[in-house]
Amino acid sequence: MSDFRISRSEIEPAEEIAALEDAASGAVVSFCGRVRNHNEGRAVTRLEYECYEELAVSEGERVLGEAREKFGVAKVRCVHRTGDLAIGEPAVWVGVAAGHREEAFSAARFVIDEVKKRVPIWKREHYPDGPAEWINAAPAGGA
Amino acid sequence: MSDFRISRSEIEPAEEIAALEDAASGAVVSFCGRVRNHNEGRAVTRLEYECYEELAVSEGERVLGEAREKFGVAKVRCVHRTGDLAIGEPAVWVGVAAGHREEAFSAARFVIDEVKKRVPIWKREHYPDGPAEWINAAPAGGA
Amino acid sequence: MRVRVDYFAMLRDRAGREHETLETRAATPRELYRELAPRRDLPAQTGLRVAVNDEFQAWDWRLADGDRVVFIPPVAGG
Amino acid sequence: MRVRVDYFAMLRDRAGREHETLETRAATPRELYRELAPRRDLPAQTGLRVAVNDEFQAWDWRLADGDRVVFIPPVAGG
Repeated sequence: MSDFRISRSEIEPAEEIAALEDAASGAVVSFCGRVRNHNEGRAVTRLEYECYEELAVSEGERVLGEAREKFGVAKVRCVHRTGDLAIGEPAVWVGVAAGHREEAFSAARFVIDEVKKRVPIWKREHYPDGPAEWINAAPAGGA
Repeated sequence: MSDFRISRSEIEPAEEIAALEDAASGAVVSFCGRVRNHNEGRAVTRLEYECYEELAVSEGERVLGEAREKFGVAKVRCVHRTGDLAIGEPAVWVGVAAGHREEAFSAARFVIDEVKKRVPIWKREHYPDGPAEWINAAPAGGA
Repeated sequence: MRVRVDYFAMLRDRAGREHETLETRAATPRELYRELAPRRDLPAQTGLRVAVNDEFQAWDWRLADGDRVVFIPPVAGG
Repeated sequence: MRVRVDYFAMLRDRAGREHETLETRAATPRELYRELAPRRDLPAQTGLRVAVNDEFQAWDWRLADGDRVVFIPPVAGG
Protein backbone atom coordinates (compact mmCIF):
# COMPACT_ATOMS: atom_id res chain seq x y z
CA MET A 1 0.00 0.00 0.00
CA SER A 2 1.11 3.51 -0.78
CA ASP A 3 2.50 5.62 2.07
CA PHE A 4 0.34 8.55 0.96
CA ARG A 5 -3.34 7.79 0.91
CA ILE A 6 -6.63 9.50 0.30
CA SER A 7 -9.36 8.11 2.55
CA ARG A 8 -13.09 8.42 2.13
CA SER A 9 -13.73 6.91 5.56
CA GLU A 10 -12.71 8.20 8.98
CA ILE A 11 -8.96 8.25 9.69
CA GLU A 12 -8.03 6.03 12.65
CA PRO A 13 -4.82 7.44 14.19
CA ALA A 14 -4.29 4.24 16.20
CA GLU A 15 -4.19 2.10 13.06
CA GLU A 16 -1.95 4.56 11.26
CA ILE A 17 0.51 4.62 14.16
CA ALA A 18 0.64 0.81 14.18
CA ALA A 19 1.87 0.86 10.58
CA LEU A 20 4.96 2.80 11.68
CA GLU A 21 6.38 -0.09 13.76
CA ASP A 22 10.16 -0.25 13.36
CA ALA A 23 12.52 -1.70 15.96
CA ALA A 24 15.37 0.55 14.84
CA SER A 25 13.37 3.75 15.34
CA GLY A 26 13.42 5.34 18.77
CA ALA A 27 11.17 8.27 17.93
CA VAL A 28 7.69 8.48 16.50
CA VAL A 29 6.06 11.85 15.86
CA SER A 30 2.54 12.17 14.60
CA PHE A 31 0.45 15.13 13.57
CA CYS A 32 -3.28 15.11 13.24
CA GLY A 33 -5.25 18.00 11.80
CA ARG A 34 -8.88 17.96 12.91
CA VAL A 35 -11.97 19.91 12.02
CA ARG A 36 -12.33 22.80 14.44
CA ASN A 37 -15.62 24.28 15.54
CA HIS A 38 -14.41 27.71 14.43
CA ASN A 39 -12.06 29.35 11.93
CA GLU A 40 -10.92 32.94 12.02
CA GLY A 41 -13.55 33.83 14.56
CA ARG A 42 -16.47 32.25 12.69
CA ALA A 43 -18.42 29.20 13.87
CA VAL A 44 -18.02 26.17 11.59
CA THR A 45 -20.55 23.33 11.51
CA ARG A 46 -18.79 20.90 9.16
CA LEU A 47 -16.21 20.66 6.41
CA GLU A 48 -16.10 19.12 2.98
CA TYR A 49 -12.83 18.03 1.40
CA GLU A 50 -12.41 17.31 -2.25
CA CYS A 51 -9.30 16.16 -4.07
CA TYR A 52 -7.87 15.51 -7.50
CA GLU A 53 -6.85 12.04 -6.51
CA GLU A 54 -4.38 10.95 -9.20
CA LEU A 55 -2.26 14.06 -8.78
CA ALA A 56 -2.81 14.26 -5.01
CA VAL A 57 -1.33 10.80 -4.56
CA SER A 58 1.66 11.34 -6.84
CA GLU A 59 2.42 14.77 -5.33
CA GLY A 60 1.87 13.39 -1.81
CA GLU A 61 4.33 10.56 -2.50
CA ARG A 62 6.81 13.13 -3.78
CA VAL A 63 6.53 15.05 -0.50
CA LEU A 64 7.13 11.86 1.52
CA GLY A 65 10.13 10.98 -0.63
CA GLU A 66 11.61 14.42 -0.06
CA ALA A 67 11.10 14.03 3.69
CA ARG A 68 12.90 10.66 3.71
CA GLU A 69 15.77 12.07 1.68
CA LYS A 70 16.10 15.35 3.53
CA PHE A 71 15.84 14.06 7.10
CA GLY A 72 16.98 10.44 6.72
CA VAL A 73 13.92 9.11 8.52
CA ALA A 74 12.97 5.44 8.41
CA LYS A 75 9.23 5.68 7.77
CA VAL A 76 6.86 8.47 6.79
CA ARG A 77 3.17 8.10 6.13
CA CYS A 78 0.32 10.47 5.42
CA VAL A 79 -3.38 10.04 4.91
CA HIS A 80 -5.81 12.77 3.93
CA ARG A 81 -9.54 12.55 4.28
CA THR A 82 -12.09 13.53 1.63
CA GLY A 83 -15.85 13.91 1.78
CA ASP A 84 -18.00 15.32 4.57
CA LEU A 85 -16.37 15.76 7.98
CA ALA A 86 -17.96 16.59 11.30
CA ILE A 87 -16.35 18.74 14.01
CA GLY A 88 -13.45 16.90 15.66
CA GLU A 89 -12.92 14.38 12.87
CA PRO A 90 -9.34 13.98 11.62
CA ALA A 91 -8.82 15.61 8.23
CA VAL A 92 -5.16 14.74 7.82
CA TRP A 93 -2.69 12.54 9.64
CA VAL A 94 1.11 12.46 9.32
CA GLY A 95 3.39 9.97 11.07
CA VAL A 96 7.17 9.63 11.11
CA ALA A 97 9.41 6.97 12.65
CA ALA A 98 13.07 7.88 12.98
CA GLY A 99 16.16 7.14 14.99
CA HIS A 100 15.95 10.33 17.03
CA ARG A 101 13.36 12.95 17.85
CA GLU A 102 15.12 15.84 16.09
CA GLU A 103 14.58 14.43 12.59
CA ALA A 104 11.20 12.92 13.46
CA PHE A 105 9.82 16.34 14.46
CA SER A 106 11.42 18.08 11.47
CA ALA A 107 10.14 15.55 8.96
CA ALA A 108 6.58 15.58 10.33
CA ARG A 109 6.52 19.36 10.21
CA PHE A 110 7.93 19.37 6.68
CA VAL A 111 5.32 16.89 5.43
CA ILE A 112 2.28 18.71 6.76
CA ASP A 113 3.58 22.09 5.55
CA GLU A 114 4.28 20.79 2.03
CA VAL A 115 1.05 18.79 1.79
CA LYS A 116 -0.92 21.92 2.64
CA LYS A 117 1.02 23.93 0.06
CA ARG A 118 1.27 21.48 -2.83
CA VAL A 119 -1.23 18.64 -2.80
CA PRO A 120 -4.42 19.33 -4.78
CA ILE A 121 -7.01 19.09 -2.03
CA TRP A 122 -9.63 21.72 -1.34
CA LYS A 123 -11.92 22.39 1.56
CA ARG A 124 -15.30 24.00 1.84
CA GLU A 125 -16.47 25.26 5.22
CA HIS A 126 -20.11 25.20 6.24
CA TYR A 127 -21.44 27.83 8.65
CA PRO A 128 -24.57 28.11 10.79
CA ASP A 129 -25.10 31.61 9.40
CA GLY A 130 -24.43 31.72 5.68
CA PRO A 131 -23.50 29.85 2.52
CA ALA A 132 -20.58 27.40 2.44
CA GLU A 133 -17.26 28.74 1.16
CA TRP A 134 -14.19 27.25 -0.49
CA ILE A 135 -11.36 28.19 1.84
CA ASN A 136 -8.31 30.01 0.57
CA ALA A 137 -9.62 29.29 -2.91
CA ALA A 138 -9.87 32.82 -4.23
CA PRO A 139 -6.87 33.20 -6.54
CA ALA A 140 -4.96 36.45 -6.07
CA GLY A 141 -6.48 38.97 -8.45
CA GLY A 142 -9.29 36.56 -9.23
CA ALA A 143 -12.71 37.65 -10.37
CA MET B 1 -6.10 12.57 36.91
CA SER B 2 -2.81 14.37 36.58
CA ASP B 3 -1.62 15.33 33.09
CA PHE B 4 1.84 14.01 33.88
CA ARG B 5 1.85 10.37 34.86
CA ILE B 6 4.30 7.62 35.69
CA SER B 7 3.10 4.27 34.40
CA ARG B 8 4.26 0.82 35.45
CA SER B 9 2.27 -0.84 32.66
CA GLU B 10 2.61 -0.45 28.91
CA ILE B 11 1.76 2.96 27.48
CA GLU B 12 -1.12 2.83 24.99
CA PRO B 13 -0.73 5.76 22.58
CA ALA B 14 -4.30 5.28 21.31
CA GLU B 15 -5.76 5.78 24.80
CA GLU B 16 -3.51 8.74 25.48
CA ILE B 17 -4.52 10.43 22.23
CA ALA B 18 -8.20 9.94 23.07
CA ALA B 19 -7.71 11.99 26.25
CA LEU B 20 -6.72 15.00 24.14
CA GLU B 21 -10.16 15.41 22.56
CA ASP B 22 -11.02 19.09 22.25
CA ALA B 23 -13.38 20.53 19.67
CA ALA B 24 -11.59 23.88 19.64
CA SER B 25 -8.20 22.34 18.81
CA GLY B 26 -7.38 21.85 15.17
CA ALA B 27 -3.93 20.35 15.71
CA VAL B 28 -2.74 17.37 17.70
CA VAL B 29 0.95 16.50 17.84
CA SER B 30 2.22 13.45 19.65
CA PHE B 31 5.69 12.18 20.33
CA CYS B 32 6.48 8.65 21.39
CA GLY B 33 9.95 7.56 22.45
CA ARG B 34 10.41 3.81 22.13
CA VAL B 35 13.12 1.36 23.13
CA ARG B 36 15.50 0.92 20.21
CA ASN B 37 17.38 -2.27 19.47
CA HIS B 38 20.64 -0.33 19.47
CA ASN B 39 22.22 2.76 21.01
CA GLU B 40 25.43 4.41 19.86
CA GLY B 41 26.32 1.40 17.73
CA ARG B 42 25.75 -1.18 20.46
CA ALA B 43 23.00 -3.81 20.45
CA VAL B 44 20.46 -3.37 23.26
CA THR B 45 18.27 -6.21 24.51
CA ARG B 46 16.04 -4.35 26.95
CA LEU B 47 15.81 -1.26 29.13
CA GLU B 48 14.97 -0.57 32.72
CA TYR B 49 13.55 2.76 33.84
CA GLU B 50 13.49 3.94 37.41
CA CYS B 51 12.10 7.17 38.81
CA TYR B 52 11.84 9.25 41.94
CA GLU B 53 8.10 9.44 41.61
CA GLU B 54 7.08 12.28 43.95
CA LEU B 55 9.55 14.71 42.38
CA ALA B 56 9.12 13.31 38.86
CA VAL B 57 5.40 14.07 38.96
CA SER B 58 5.77 17.56 40.41
CA GLU B 59 8.60 18.47 38.02
CA GLY B 60 6.71 16.89 35.11
CA GLU B 61 3.63 18.97 35.93
CA ARG B 62 5.83 22.05 36.08
CA VAL B 63 7.09 21.32 32.55
CA LEU B 64 3.53 20.90 31.26
CA GLY B 65 2.48 24.14 32.93
CA GLU B 66 5.37 25.97 31.28
CA ALA B 67 4.37 24.54 27.90
CA ARG B 68 0.76 25.73 28.33
CA GLU B 69 1.94 29.19 29.37
CA LYS B 70 4.67 29.58 26.77
CA PHE B 71 2.77 28.27 23.72
CA GLY B 72 -0.85 28.89 24.72
CA VAL B 73 -1.86 25.33 23.92
CA ALA B 74 -5.16 23.86 25.08
CA LYS B 75 -4.05 20.46 26.35
CA VAL B 76 -0.70 18.86 27.11
CA ARG B 77 -0.18 15.40 28.54
CA CYS B 78 2.83 13.24 29.22
CA VAL B 79 3.26 9.73 30.52
CA HIS B 80 6.58 8.07 31.30
CA ARG B 81 7.04 4.38 31.75
CA THR B 82 9.02 2.71 34.55
CA GLY B 83 10.16 -0.88 35.06
CA ASP B 84 11.41 -3.38 32.47
CA LEU B 85 10.82 -2.55 28.82
CA ALA B 86 11.30 -4.72 25.75
CA ILE B 87 12.50 -3.48 22.36
CA GLY B 88 9.82 -1.38 20.65
CA GLU B 89 7.84 -0.60 23.80
CA PRO B 90 6.96 3.05 24.37
CA ALA B 91 9.08 4.61 27.11
CA VAL B 92 7.58 8.08 27.00
CA TRP B 93 4.61 9.67 25.29
CA VAL B 94 3.81 13.38 24.89
CA GLY B 95 0.64 14.77 23.35
CA VAL B 96 -0.49 18.32 22.66
CA ALA B 97 -3.78 19.69 21.36
CA ALA B 98 -3.72 23.27 20.13
CA GLY B 99 -5.45 25.65 17.79
CA HIS B 100 -2.76 25.45 15.15
CA ARG B 101 0.14 23.19 14.25
CA GLU B 102 2.87 25.76 14.90
CA GLU B 103 2.33 25.84 18.65
CA ALA B 104 1.39 22.15 18.85
CA PHE B 105 4.75 21.12 17.37
CA SER B 106 6.68 23.65 19.47
CA ALA B 107 5.01 22.61 22.72
CA ALA B 108 5.50 18.87 22.10
CA ARG B 109 9.17 19.43 21.33
CA PHE B 110 9.56 21.62 24.43
CA VAL B 111 7.96 19.03 26.71
CA ILE B 112 10.05 16.07 25.61
CA ASP B 113 13.27 18.13 25.72
CA GLU B 114 12.55 19.44 29.22
CA VAL B 115 11.35 16.10 30.57
CA LYS B 116 14.59 14.48 29.42
CA LYS B 117 16.62 17.26 31.03
CA ARG B 118 14.77 17.82 34.29
CA VAL B 119 12.55 14.99 35.41
CA PRO B 120 14.24 12.51 37.77
CA ILE B 121 14.03 9.33 35.70
CA TRP B 122 16.95 7.06 34.96
CA LYS B 123 17.50 4.29 32.50
CA ARG B 124 19.71 1.24 32.51
CA GLU B 125 20.48 -0.49 29.24
CA HIS B 126 21.00 -4.24 29.02
CA TYR B 127 23.32 -5.67 26.35
CA PRO B 128 23.79 -9.13 24.88
CA ASP B 129 27.53 -8.75 25.46
CA GLY B 130 28.26 -7.19 28.83
CA PRO B 131 26.90 -5.84 32.11
CA ALA B 132 23.94 -3.43 32.17
CA GLU B 133 24.78 0.26 32.43
CA TRP B 134 23.04 3.38 33.73
CA ILE B 135 22.90 5.68 30.74
CA ASN B 136 24.28 9.19 30.94
CA ALA B 137 24.56 8.65 34.66
CA ALA B 138 28.26 9.33 35.10
CA PRO B 139 28.38 12.81 36.59
CA ALA B 140 30.95 15.10 34.96
CA GLY B 141 34.16 14.76 36.95
CA GLY B 142 32.66 11.80 38.82
CA ALA B 143 34.76 8.99 40.28
CA MET C 1 -7.73 18.47 -31.37
CA ARG C 2 -9.93 17.05 -28.61
CA VAL C 3 -9.08 17.54 -24.94
CA ARG C 4 -10.85 16.68 -21.75
CA VAL C 5 -11.04 19.31 -19.00
CA ASP C 6 -11.83 18.47 -15.37
CA TYR C 7 -13.02 21.05 -12.88
CA PHE C 8 -12.54 20.86 -9.12
CA ALA C 9 -13.77 22.81 -6.12
CA MET C 10 -14.63 26.47 -6.80
CA LEU C 11 -13.86 26.07 -10.52
CA ARG C 12 -16.42 23.27 -10.73
CA ASP C 13 -18.98 25.51 -9.02
CA ARG C 14 -18.19 28.30 -11.49
CA ALA C 15 -18.23 26.05 -14.55
CA GLY C 16 -21.34 24.25 -13.39
CA ARG C 17 -19.87 20.89 -14.45
CA GLU C 18 -17.28 18.33 -13.37
CA HIS C 19 -15.69 17.85 -16.77
CA GLU C 20 -16.17 18.34 -20.46
CA THR C 21 -14.57 17.13 -23.66
CA LEU C 22 -14.08 19.75 -26.34
CA GLU C 23 -12.59 20.51 -29.72
CA THR C 24 -10.04 23.27 -29.43
CA ARG C 25 -7.30 25.00 -31.40
CA ALA C 26 -5.56 26.04 -28.17
CA ALA C 27 -1.90 24.95 -28.32
CA THR C 28 -1.18 25.41 -24.58
CA PRO C 29 -3.07 25.30 -21.26
CA ARG C 30 -2.79 29.10 -21.18
CA GLU C 31 -4.62 29.43 -24.49
CA LEU C 32 -7.15 26.82 -23.44
CA TYR C 33 -7.89 28.69 -20.22
CA ARG C 34 -8.26 31.96 -22.11
CA GLU C 35 -10.74 30.24 -24.42
CA LEU C 36 -12.79 28.69 -21.61
CA ALA C 37 -12.73 31.47 -19.01
CA PRO C 38 -15.55 33.63 -20.45
CA ARG C 39 -17.64 30.63 -21.47
CA ARG C 40 -17.36 28.94 -18.06
CA ASP C 41 -17.23 32.02 -15.85
CA LEU C 42 -13.72 31.12 -14.61
CA PRO C 43 -11.71 33.65 -12.58
CA ALA C 44 -8.44 35.24 -13.73
CA GLN C 45 -5.69 32.70 -14.24
CA THR C 46 -3.36 34.26 -11.62
CA GLY C 47 -2.79 31.93 -8.69
CA LEU C 48 -3.99 28.85 -10.54
CA ARG C 49 -1.78 25.94 -11.60
CA VAL C 50 -2.39 23.41 -14.33
CA ALA C 51 -1.94 19.67 -14.70
CA VAL C 52 -1.82 17.77 -17.97
CA ASN C 53 -2.34 14.03 -17.82
CA ASP C 54 -2.08 14.08 -14.03
CA GLU C 55 1.25 15.91 -13.80
CA PHE C 56 1.82 19.58 -13.00
CA GLN C 57 2.94 21.39 -16.15
CA ALA C 58 3.89 24.91 -17.22
CA TRP C 59 1.15 27.09 -18.69
CA ASP C 60 3.04 26.99 -22.00
CA TRP C 61 3.22 23.20 -22.15
CA ARG C 62 2.33 21.86 -25.63
CA LEU C 63 -1.07 20.19 -25.60
CA ALA C 64 -1.67 17.01 -27.60
CA ASP C 65 -4.83 15.35 -28.86
CA GLY C 66 -6.53 13.34 -26.11
CA ASP C 67 -4.87 15.20 -23.21
CA ARG C 68 -6.60 15.55 -19.88
CA VAL C 69 -6.25 19.08 -18.57
CA VAL C 70 -7.04 20.14 -15.00
CA PHE C 71 -6.94 23.74 -13.80
CA ILE C 72 -5.96 23.81 -10.14
CA PRO C 73 -7.23 26.50 -7.79
CA PRO C 74 -5.11 27.33 -4.71
CA VAL C 75 -5.01 24.19 -2.60
CA ALA C 76 -6.25 24.05 0.98
CA GLY C 77 -5.60 20.62 2.43
CA GLY C 78 -5.00 19.90 6.10
CA MET D 1 19.30 15.61 63.84
CA ARG D 2 17.88 12.62 62.02
CA VAL D 3 17.44 12.63 58.23
CA ARG D 4 16.36 10.03 55.77
CA VAL D 5 18.39 9.60 52.58
CA ASP D 6 17.04 7.84 49.49
CA TYR D 7 19.29 6.50 46.74
CA PHE D 8 18.25 6.02 43.12
CA ALA D 9 19.80 4.43 40.05
CA MET D 10 23.62 4.38 40.02
CA LEU D 11 23.79 5.92 43.49
CA ARG D 12 21.69 3.08 44.86
CA ASP D 13 24.02 0.58 43.21
CA ARG D 14 27.03 2.36 44.74
CA ALA D 15 25.50 2.69 48.19
CA GLY D 16 24.17 -0.84 48.15
CA ARG D 17 20.86 0.30 49.65
CA GLU D 18 17.66 2.10 48.71
CA HIS D 19 17.55 4.38 51.72
CA GLU D 20 18.82 4.89 55.22
CA THR D 21 17.97 7.00 58.21
CA LEU D 22 20.89 8.53 60.03
CA GLU D 23 21.97 10.89 62.81
CA THR D 24 24.03 13.71 61.37
CA ARG D 25 25.48 17.08 62.27
CA ALA D 26 25.50 18.14 58.60
CA ALA D 27 23.73 21.50 58.24
CA THR D 28 23.27 21.34 54.48
CA PRO D 29 22.90 18.72 51.71
CA ARG D 30 26.48 19.57 50.68
CA GLU D 31 27.82 18.67 54.11
CA LEU D 32 25.66 15.58 54.25
CA TYR D 33 26.95 14.39 50.88
CA ARG D 34 30.54 15.01 51.98
CA GLU D 35 29.88 12.93 55.06
CA LEU D 36 28.25 10.05 53.18
CA ALA D 37 30.40 9.90 50.03
CA PRO D 38 33.34 7.93 51.46
CA ARG D 39 31.10 5.66 53.54
CA ARG D 40 28.73 4.84 50.65
CA ASP D 41 31.24 4.91 47.80
CA LEU D 42 29.43 7.85 46.15
CA PRO D 43 31.02 9.70 43.21
CA ALA D 44 32.11 13.36 43.28
CA GLN D 45 29.17 15.71 43.83
CA THR D 46 29.69 17.55 40.52
CA GLY D 47 26.77 17.01 38.16
CA LEU D 48 24.42 15.83 40.89
CA ARG D 49 21.38 17.72 42.15
CA VAL D 50 19.62 17.39 45.46
CA ALA D 51 16.01 17.32 46.59
CA VAL D 52 14.80 17.94 50.13
CA ASN D 53 11.27 16.82 50.98
CA ASP D 54 10.54 16.15 47.31
CA GLU D 55 11.56 19.57 46.01
CA PHE D 56 14.78 20.51 44.26
CA GLN D 57 16.92 22.64 46.60
CA ALA D 58 20.29 24.35 46.57
CA TRP D 59 23.24 22.42 48.00
CA ASP D 60 23.40 25.03 50.79
CA TRP D 61 19.76 24.64 51.80
CA ARG D 62 19.35 24.41 55.57
CA LEU D 63 18.45 20.89 56.65
CA ALA D 64 15.94 20.28 59.41
CA ASP D 65 15.22 17.30 61.62
CA GLY D 66 13.11 14.70 59.84
CA ASP D 67 13.99 15.86 56.32
CA ARG D 68 14.03 13.45 53.42
CA VAL D 69 17.10 14.03 51.27
CA VAL D 70 17.58 12.58 47.77
CA PHE D 71 20.76 12.98 45.77
CA ILE D 72 19.91 13.03 42.11
CA PRO D 73 22.30 11.69 39.48
CA PRO D 74 22.05 13.12 35.94
CA VAL D 75 18.61 12.20 34.65
CA ALA D 76 18.05 10.12 31.54
CA GLY D 77 14.36 9.81 30.85
CA GLY D 78 12.85 9.43 27.40
